[in-house]
Amino acid sequence: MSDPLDALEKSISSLRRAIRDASAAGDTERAGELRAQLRRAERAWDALIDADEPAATPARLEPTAVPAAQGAQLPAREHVHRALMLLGTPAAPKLIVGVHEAFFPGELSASKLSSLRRDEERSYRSSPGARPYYLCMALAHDLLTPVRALVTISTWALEQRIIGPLSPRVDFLTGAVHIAKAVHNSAQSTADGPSPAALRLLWRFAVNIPDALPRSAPGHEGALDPQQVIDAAEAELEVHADADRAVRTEAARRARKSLGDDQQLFGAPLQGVTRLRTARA
Amino acid sequence: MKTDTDATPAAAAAAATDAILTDMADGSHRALVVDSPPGAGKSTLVVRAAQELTAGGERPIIVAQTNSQVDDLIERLAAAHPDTAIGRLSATDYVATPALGALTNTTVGRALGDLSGCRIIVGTAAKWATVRDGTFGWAILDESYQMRSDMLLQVVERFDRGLFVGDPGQLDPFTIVGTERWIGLPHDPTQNGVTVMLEHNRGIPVHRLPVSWRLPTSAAPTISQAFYPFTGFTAGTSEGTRALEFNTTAFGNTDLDETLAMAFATGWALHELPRRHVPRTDTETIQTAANLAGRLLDRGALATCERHQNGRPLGAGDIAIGVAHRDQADLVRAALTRTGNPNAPGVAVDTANRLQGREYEVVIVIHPLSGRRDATAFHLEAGRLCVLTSRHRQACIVVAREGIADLLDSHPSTDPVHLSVRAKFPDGWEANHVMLAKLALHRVAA
Amino acid sequence: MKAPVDDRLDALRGSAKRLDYSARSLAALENNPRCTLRALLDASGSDKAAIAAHAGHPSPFGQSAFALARGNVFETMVKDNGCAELLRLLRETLQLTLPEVGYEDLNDIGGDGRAEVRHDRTKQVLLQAARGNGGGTLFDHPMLCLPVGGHKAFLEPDLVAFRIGGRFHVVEIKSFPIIDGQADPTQVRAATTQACAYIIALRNLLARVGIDKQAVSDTIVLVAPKDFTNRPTAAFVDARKQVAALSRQLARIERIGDLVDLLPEGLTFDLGLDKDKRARRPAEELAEALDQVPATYRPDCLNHCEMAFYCRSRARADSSLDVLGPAVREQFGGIDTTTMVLGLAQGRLTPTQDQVEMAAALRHAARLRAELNVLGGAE
Amino acid sequence: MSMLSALAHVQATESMQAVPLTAFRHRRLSSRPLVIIPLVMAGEAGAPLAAMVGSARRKGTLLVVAQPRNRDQRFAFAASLGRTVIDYIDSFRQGRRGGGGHSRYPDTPQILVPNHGGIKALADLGRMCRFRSTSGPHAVPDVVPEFGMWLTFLVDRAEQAGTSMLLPVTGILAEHWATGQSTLEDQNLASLMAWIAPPAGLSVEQAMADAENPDVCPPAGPATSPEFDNRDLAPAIKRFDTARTLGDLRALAAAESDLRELIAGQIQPTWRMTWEAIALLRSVPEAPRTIKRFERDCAAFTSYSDYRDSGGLPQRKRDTAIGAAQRLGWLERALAEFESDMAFDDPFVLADRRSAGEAFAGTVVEAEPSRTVTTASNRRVPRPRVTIRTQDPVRLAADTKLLSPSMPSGHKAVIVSVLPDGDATLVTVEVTGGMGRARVPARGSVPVPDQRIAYLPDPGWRPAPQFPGSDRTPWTHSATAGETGADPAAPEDAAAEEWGNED
Repeated sequence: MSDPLDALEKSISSLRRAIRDASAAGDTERAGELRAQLRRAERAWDALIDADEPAATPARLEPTAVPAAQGAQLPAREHVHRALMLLGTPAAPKLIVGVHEAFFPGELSASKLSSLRRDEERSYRSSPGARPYYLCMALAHDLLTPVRALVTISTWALEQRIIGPLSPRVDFLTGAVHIAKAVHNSAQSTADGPSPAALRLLWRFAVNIPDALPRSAPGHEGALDPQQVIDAAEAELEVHADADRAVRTEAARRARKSLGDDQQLFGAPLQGVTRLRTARA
Repeated sequence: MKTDTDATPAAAAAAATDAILTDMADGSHRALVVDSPPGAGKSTLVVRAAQELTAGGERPIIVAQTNSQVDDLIERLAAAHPDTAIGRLSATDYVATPALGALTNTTVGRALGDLSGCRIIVGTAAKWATVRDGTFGWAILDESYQMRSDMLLQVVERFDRGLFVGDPGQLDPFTIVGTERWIGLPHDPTQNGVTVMLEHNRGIPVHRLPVSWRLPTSAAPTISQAFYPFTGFTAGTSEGTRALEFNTTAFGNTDLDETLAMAFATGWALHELPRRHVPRTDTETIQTAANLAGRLLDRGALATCERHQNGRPLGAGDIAIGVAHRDQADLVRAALTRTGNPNAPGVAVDTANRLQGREYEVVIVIHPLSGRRDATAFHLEAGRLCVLTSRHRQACIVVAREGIADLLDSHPSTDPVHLSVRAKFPDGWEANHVMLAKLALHRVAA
Repeated sequence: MKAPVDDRLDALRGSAKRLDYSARSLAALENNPRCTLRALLDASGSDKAAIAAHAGHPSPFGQSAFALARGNVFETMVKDNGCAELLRLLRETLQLTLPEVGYEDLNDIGGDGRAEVRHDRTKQVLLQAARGNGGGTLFDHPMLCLPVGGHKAFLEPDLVAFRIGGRFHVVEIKSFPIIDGQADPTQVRAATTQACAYIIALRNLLARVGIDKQAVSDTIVLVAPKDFTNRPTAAFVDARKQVAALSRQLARIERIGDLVDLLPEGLTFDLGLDKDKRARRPAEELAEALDQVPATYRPDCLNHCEMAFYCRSRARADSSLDVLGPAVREQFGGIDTTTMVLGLAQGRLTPTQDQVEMAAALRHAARLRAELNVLGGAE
Repeated sequence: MSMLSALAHVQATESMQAVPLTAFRHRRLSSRPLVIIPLVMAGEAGAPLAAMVGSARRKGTLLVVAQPRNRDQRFAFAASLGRTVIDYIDSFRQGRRGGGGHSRYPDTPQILVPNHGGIKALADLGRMCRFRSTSGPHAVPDVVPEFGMWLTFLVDRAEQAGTSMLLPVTGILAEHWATGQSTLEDQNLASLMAWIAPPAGLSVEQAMADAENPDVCPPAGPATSPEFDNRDLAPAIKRFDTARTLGDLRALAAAESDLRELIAGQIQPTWRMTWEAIALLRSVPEAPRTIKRFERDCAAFTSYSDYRDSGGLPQRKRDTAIGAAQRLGWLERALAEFESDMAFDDPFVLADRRSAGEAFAGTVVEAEPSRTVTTASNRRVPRPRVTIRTQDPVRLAADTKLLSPSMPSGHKAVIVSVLPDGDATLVTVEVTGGMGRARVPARGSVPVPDQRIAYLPDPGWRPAPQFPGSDRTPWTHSATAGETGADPAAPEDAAAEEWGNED
């Protein structure tokens, strides 16, 4: 019964049968209810048939007009770049969007980001170095293959773009420090202070860092102290930093030796685990 | 607890008692818990502890769960301390048993005021719950694992410190109300009082009586393994101390005789009826259990033990038949009258709930899972089987229809799983398997 | 001479692709373990849903897209930003120390998502951790493998956490809420049983290199939304009983041969799929084949088993008391059908010796009900 | 279950129609119940999707949450449902009777939901609403916490046996009728109705099949069918979200009305069927003692109503030690009394108990009407003895206290002996109460030979358990470390609320 058309056809026939029974019994209320269901099922069936035709008409419900931009009309890659520069660490699209919404004007959606990444690689390969920076990949410390879903900037040092076992946590804490600083700055520099979205973002970081929240205050964004978040994050960073740096440095050295320029940006090709085993041995 | 590994049972038990009394005298603990496996001398301990407290100038109260438990305790106390005035706090409709009525140092009172001269006051938890004032230094709570937490809450204001004594392997208290509202709370009112008290008080010493004086050597290891997997115990008597002999030779050589012979020789027997799904009131099963008792009385038996080294003839009062449901008990009683043995109606018949804390020479059990199609949580409950198979001093005979192994196989334990609640052990499923494996070695096909 | 068990199981399945056991289907073993039909269909890797549908009783086990989406979104959220939320929870529940943050992503290995590849890598990193030479603490979607009935079943826990100096803990991330410390017991049970499959598989993996099963805790960590928020919270679930129960059920699968031996020669549940994956075998013929295998229907099956609607219709056709459920069934001891119950109750059938007693009770009950209906107690 | 009820299910199977299990309806049906059909979104923690609510079949109001994941929309929904329910409840807070501390409202609200899942959905909604703050950053309308507290009160009360302020219709139906299907299937309103009153022109078989076909009978909730979710609901919600993001008001209105229509199609059949079930239940006579339990409902309603008026705090998340023990006591008592009431009122239920040996009925074969005894206080009182011959398998022991539905109220007796007599049983009882104050029993107060009489055990009066005061939890039930006893009135950690729309 995996075929939705089959399922619909079955629904339609059982509804027809039920309508016939209800009408025969003179139960108009019930028959009316069932007729509405039938109409809906038939519409769904029509839609499916249309969709199956090779020259499908464009779905009517797609937005017809692009919404008017409410902020700066920068290209998306600029938005991403700005957000990443603020964070200072490789980041997943969701976090990039979060940072963007917290600190910058303009629209940026996560779905746009994934197409962006493909474009960047294509653009680099067609004319390397034509742009001042490229959005590129983070690399796994052992295989030097691209890491799922993390975006970085080509101008960063390779060490910054390598992901070892401790790096996700280190990057999270580093990001927290940078966000806290940005919140602190906007508190100092702007009249309205940090945006609610910025406070919320910082709060989401702070709740997951030991001692980053004021001890007594109930969990509330307003009660946040950016300096406390910075201190707490740095205290934990202290614990991981050396070990993480060692792994990253070693991997970066290896990458520089064995990978071409493009591979250093977009990752080594996959060669299965055999290679991995030797790399880990 | 420090006990020498090679100490005699008596020495181990004495050491355990000493440790308990020392902790009690020390006074630094608000409560003490004594876990007592079947027949480990719980009542003896209660009597002893009451004596120690009285000697130390205390006026302890004793909280038991049923009227018969109260009567038993008073008889023992009165016998052990003929010079101590003992009070029995009772409901208005309580009628003293003849044995109790004959005691000279015992007063029966409806209110605390009636018992002002008594050094030890004993009553049921339900009666204590009606007492509104007065606080005593110490309470001894007997069978406290059978006391629900909400009952403890009603009596706890009557004492400063408590000695909680009970058997953790027996049936848990229950409620007819099916609600999950309190699951996971440390003060779940449907839990037993000991568990709740321990949840709220850290560092309470939990002692364990290490020796069962009731169970024979044939039974102690199995019961210990099945129902007390983490805290074992040993039999107090040694091999050969207990024995059963027939007064007559088998004149029929029926399967009943075969089963009795197995039980007499090994301490266990599984009398297995043909496989069939039956209602729990199945006449064949019930009559068989009654007939086994009748046959035993017909043939007459001599029981030898540490108390009667030259043997003592078994009477109807030495035998009990244990069942899971009350209607089964009624039917077994009726079946006993049909056995033809005039003494058979004197055999005690009761459900597991009511057999808790009682002791017999020979116990005949109708297996809770016998003839069933499915194994519900009720029928799988470890405590139920534990009570039924740990009442005997000499032998235990289990009557069941074939097929329990398959039943267990197809009904893995299906208890609901809750967050942050420790799984209850022993698991009824597992315990049933251990018992069944043991019984399989003593099987007599009927 | 009979064919080997595996060949016979393959013949039962016929031309369809073998469906391997998953954590879900393994967890389902604890429901109605005695059902022969279910055991055979599972062991042969048959597609129960397709078979039931073709036999005219499609199973209604669709899953709502909302539930799926919610599950995925929640798991992602818990693992976002270097498992920030998860680390907080594990630091609270497992007392993970500050340095224990090492993260191994086992969702794919350098972009390669094949089960075997991921399993190899999983084995490698988990064994390193167990032996104390790896820095890993959080293992994201490790790929475990458990041989079940001679076939590999790949199992993928949401996360395995390793506490240094301690033990492996299976972490299950579920999107049903924990409200005031309580969650729906049915859902908790299902999650627990699945986690048990992971525990067993993990122990199996370690056992092969001689590491004791104690290295894997039988307490699982359940991570779920707290109350009505999106914030995750964690709770322990004591899975000791379920681990024991599932181990026993797995041992049973090894005895499938006994069941296979009882089947008629040439029996198959083949759907006769054509190249468009449409079933061509006549439905009656399939139903006939199914009818030859005993099934143990219980109303509860409707919640679990794809075959349940088929089995219920079979039970109804047989006038079986199973249709009414165990509570009703229990009252009638060894009697199997409604026809027999009524026959005895009305005195139309003569009881066999086994049934005498039941017949008397039934007649008493029938007399009472008749008395009441005469009184006209209810219109 | 007794054999008698089991037999009823077999009879239903054989005759292919539901058969009565009781003579009466043991639940009060209000003349003006409020029906609520709650729907929730799959996979989401208590996310309401819609509700149909109203106190008459023709007056149903449909409330829809277009995007259930949106926090503001959820609480807007809770507020509008809350207003309807609170208005309904308020309409019963009048005409108070009696004086002083004992005055009470003469009637109570009654909310009916289709099934047990409906109660769970209301419980979740109540829990979600009652702690909400009406000020601060995540403020909700005043009615929301008020609604939450009332819902919680009703849900808590529904846990108590025999109460009628919140009931699932399937539950009332299954109490009265036995079907030829299992308890599990009986929880499906359409399946249950298929046995009791199949739609006109349909056989029970066809109605049963339809009941399980979500196309013909959409599920009665609270969850909607996965097919509906995937095929209809998900795209409709998506259209709504798109229109909202784009700020296209026309598209938004269209999407919203489409969603309403869609959900109406799912909820309407259940609404209709629920009212049909209610009409059917009205035709069953109400058991006499229902009124006694209803009066307790009135008292509980009045007292909670006063508590609300005095600005009482919301119910705690979990019971305290003393609260839990108290509640357990109430629940156990209510259940014992309800079971006894039903057996007393209803010959069917009595017969159930009789077949299990827990009650008996028979004919008086011997009477000693003038027997007297001297009490401890030296008074002569009548203690007539009567022997009853019964075919029932009596399993009551001597000294059991008895009540009789066949004697004038106040009649009390106690079993003296139970003796077998061939295939029957002779039960001798001593009449202990209900004979009046005179030396000679009042006329008709002692059973006479050849009279048919039934007896059942008296649940008896039990003193209400007395627990320590709620501020004095004893050491056995409270941690010495000092509990984190959160103030039940404290609004929930507001910042922990991150609802967020999905991308």
